[in-house]
Amino acid sequence: MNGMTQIVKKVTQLMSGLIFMYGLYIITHGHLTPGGGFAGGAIVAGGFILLILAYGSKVLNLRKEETQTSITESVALLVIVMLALAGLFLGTYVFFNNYLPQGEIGQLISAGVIPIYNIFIGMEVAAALLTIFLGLVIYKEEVAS
Amino acid sequence: MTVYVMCFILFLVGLYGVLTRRNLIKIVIGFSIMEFSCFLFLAMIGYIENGLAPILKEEMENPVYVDPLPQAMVLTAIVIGLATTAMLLAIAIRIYKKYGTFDIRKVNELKG
Amino acid sequence: METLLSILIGFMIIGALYALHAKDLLSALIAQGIVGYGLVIAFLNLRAPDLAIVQIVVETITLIVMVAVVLNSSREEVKESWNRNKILNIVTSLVIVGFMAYIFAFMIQPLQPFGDHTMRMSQYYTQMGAESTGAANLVTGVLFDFRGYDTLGEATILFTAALGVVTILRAKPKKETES
Amino acid sequence: MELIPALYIIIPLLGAFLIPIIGHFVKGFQKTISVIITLFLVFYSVWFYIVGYEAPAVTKVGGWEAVNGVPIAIYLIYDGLSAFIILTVNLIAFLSTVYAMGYIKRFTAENNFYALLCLMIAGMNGVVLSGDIFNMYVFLEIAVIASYALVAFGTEKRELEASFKYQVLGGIASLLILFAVGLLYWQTQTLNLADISAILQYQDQSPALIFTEVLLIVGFGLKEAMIPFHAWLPDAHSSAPSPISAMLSGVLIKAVGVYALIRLFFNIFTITYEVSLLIVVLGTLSMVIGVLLAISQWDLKRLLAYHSISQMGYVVIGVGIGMMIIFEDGNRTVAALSIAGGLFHLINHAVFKGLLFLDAGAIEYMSGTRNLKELGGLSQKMPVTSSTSLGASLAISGIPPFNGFFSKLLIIIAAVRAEFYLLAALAVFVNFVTLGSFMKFIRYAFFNMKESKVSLKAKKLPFSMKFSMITMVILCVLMSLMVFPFFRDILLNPAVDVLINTGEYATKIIGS
Repeated sequence: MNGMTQIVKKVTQLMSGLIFMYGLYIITHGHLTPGGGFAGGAIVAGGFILLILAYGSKVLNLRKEETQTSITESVALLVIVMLALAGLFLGTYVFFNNYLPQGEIGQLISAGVIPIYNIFIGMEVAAALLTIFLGLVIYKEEVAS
Repeated sequence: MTVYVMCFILFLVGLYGVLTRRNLIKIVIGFSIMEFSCFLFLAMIGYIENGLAPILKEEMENPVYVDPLPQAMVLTAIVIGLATTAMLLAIAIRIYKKYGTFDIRKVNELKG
Repeated sequence: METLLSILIGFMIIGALYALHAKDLLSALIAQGIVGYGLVIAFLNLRAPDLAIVQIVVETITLIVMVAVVLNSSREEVKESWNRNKILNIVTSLVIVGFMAYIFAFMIQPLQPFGDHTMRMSQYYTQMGAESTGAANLVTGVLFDFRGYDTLGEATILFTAALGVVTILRAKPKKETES
Repeated sequence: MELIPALYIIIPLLGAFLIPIIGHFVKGFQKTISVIITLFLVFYSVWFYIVGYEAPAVTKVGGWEAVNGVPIAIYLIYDGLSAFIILTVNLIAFLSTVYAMGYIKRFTAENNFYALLCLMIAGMNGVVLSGDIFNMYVFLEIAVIASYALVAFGTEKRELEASFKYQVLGGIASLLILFAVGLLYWQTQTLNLADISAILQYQDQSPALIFTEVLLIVGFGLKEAMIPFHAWLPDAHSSAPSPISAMLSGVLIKAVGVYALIRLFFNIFTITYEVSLLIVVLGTLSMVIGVLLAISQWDLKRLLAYHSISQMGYVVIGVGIGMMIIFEDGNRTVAALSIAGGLFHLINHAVFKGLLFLDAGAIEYMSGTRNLKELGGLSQKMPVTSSTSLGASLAISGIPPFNGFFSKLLIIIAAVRAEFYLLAALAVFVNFVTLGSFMKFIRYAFFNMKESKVSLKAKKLPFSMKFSMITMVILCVLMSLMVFPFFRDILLNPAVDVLINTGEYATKIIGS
């Protein structure tokens, strides 16, 4: 897949750093400000998509990237399920229990297990959207051409 | 009340689009319009006149918050809508590759 | 507030109708964008910032994917001629939409009007949400703690969709049959 | 150990997430893990019946107790009816997975197949267990999106088209259900099923509630392919790979369609005359028109798909008659009999229809074609498949030693005792038309000796396919024992009691 012109590449280079920063901010501050795992993950995926579109790359490492994203996706989901099940192992027999200390409300480290969920849900959403986009791009390159 | 009726009209416009359009992409567009009207309907149910956005701030005395539950439902439904649209588009491309057209009248090899 | 929203939805309906009848697929996608981003404005007016962020990002990504799909295939719409039965079925669909809208309007009369929604299940989310979950953002508190099981199902749906897209778009569906 | 119903969802989900990771490095891992998971789920669902059942096991996800009477967490309800449906789902899932081990060798991306299958099982278990209407919608979406991808697994021309049409109609149904969930939340301000039923018992039938019920009937009717909404079923079930069409026809339309209708219209909404009449009429229409459409079919899987519609009509009639009697509060034994007949036919249909689709897959695997005209004289070449499909055809057309006969008998007796003579006559008529149609299948596929021009593509049927076909035909005979009182009290009656005393659902769950 061939990339775009030099101008687009330079602009993307400058912007994608900001996009990732903003996405990570939205994910980590999910429990304080509006946003959260879903919105932040989608923004991070948008950043990656921008890079892939601007720079383009050969089908081979696109496919390698796709396997990586689908593996990160499964790992993130496994961690979420383990987090949910951790309540069972801590002897509370409760599924999806918020067992970490809450801390006081306005702070960054405050809402017990929720920020951790946010981070892994963000990872999972970003990896899923990226897998879908890569699936389409690989199909366009390989099968349609 | 007119807001809810117009939201239902948007739902019917989407349903009209899905049932009558012959182009696969138009059907997917009609589909996402139906989804948007469902999200809007759910979000409107939870709205409370001059309520606040459900973000806690310290300096409120006894704040009236908008209902957070429909918002959580809509957030889940938006991602479900994204998942269904992605699946529909994947199949639409493959059908275009095999049948050569997006026109649903030509895409009916199944008979009986 | 209600008049502002109904004007906004009016524009969204016009955008939707144009999207369904546009000749060129790309302009249809742009018109679908009207509806999507109109929804973002509606969410902001309905005091739902979380939804506005998610909707704007998801709408952009859907638009990117749809434009990629359309550019990879054909842009022109299926030819439709303005003959007599086309006007006929437009009239019938208008009648059906009007009738269904009347039934809906009649049906929602006794329900709570727009704006004064009484809370039963979620009044405890707002009251005890802060101290029991510790999250300042109540919607995240509801999403990840009170109804965390829904969010697990939610993440699984995205996982299924990613798997499904990869399965449908794989290049070689069947191994060469050995016999 | 307090029975944890959440395992029904967590175990298949863990399996589905592990498969893409480990299956990437270890070949053959995905087959073994899926079979182990489904086998464990079968034992787990049978274990519930061994341990015995007193009150519904309510799991409050997240440990949130009800705050002064209003439940705020998502409840997982594991009572008699859900246990019965979960037993059906996991039994057919296990047998289809074993069958798929041999059948799916021909396709690439086996990892994705088994992961999507585990996700479909998790989705169906999630729908059956959830006591929260929005949660039911989310898990319904998981099961249905996984089935969209599995229907288009072979990415041939026909499968893509069938999957697209199935997706459009399924999507419309899901959006109608989402709209109905919004309306329900607007009227009752709560999502918990038991709470909704507690509120609705005091409210009278407002027009908004009737509109919501109509939306739900249309939405779940579309999922269950009742007659006016059946357009997608023949395409989707005939072009899917065989273990998947066995799962779709066998359990997906039941766990997602009929179960939701039964749970909502018996336990949640108060039963009204119009709703029960509508359900009985739709059931009769599906029964009669389904079989009439099936006669003229020559493609084997399309014939079986149309028969699914008509057999589901039997289940809906059995349940509809029970609903009608409960509304008129006639004698409850006839209502219990008809609901027992409906549920018994539900599990019977899951087994023999699943077996018929697996036979069709075996025939296609060996001969490469599904058209009855091109088949012929397969009985010597494929002894196992011919005997199992003979058994399954006898079971579906209600011949005594097999289970189909007894469940149809219960429904017809209940219809007669409830003075629905027309329904009983139609049921008997449809039964004989089904018999004729399946005799045509047996004659053309297996005994048409003289012009048997079919050349066998594969040499031998893999053992895993034979294993599940033989177990299923044994099940077809064994399950006819469920008519006798001893087995009925264990298996059928807990489910029937849940449906008969409609009001107790709320008190049992909110009270606990």
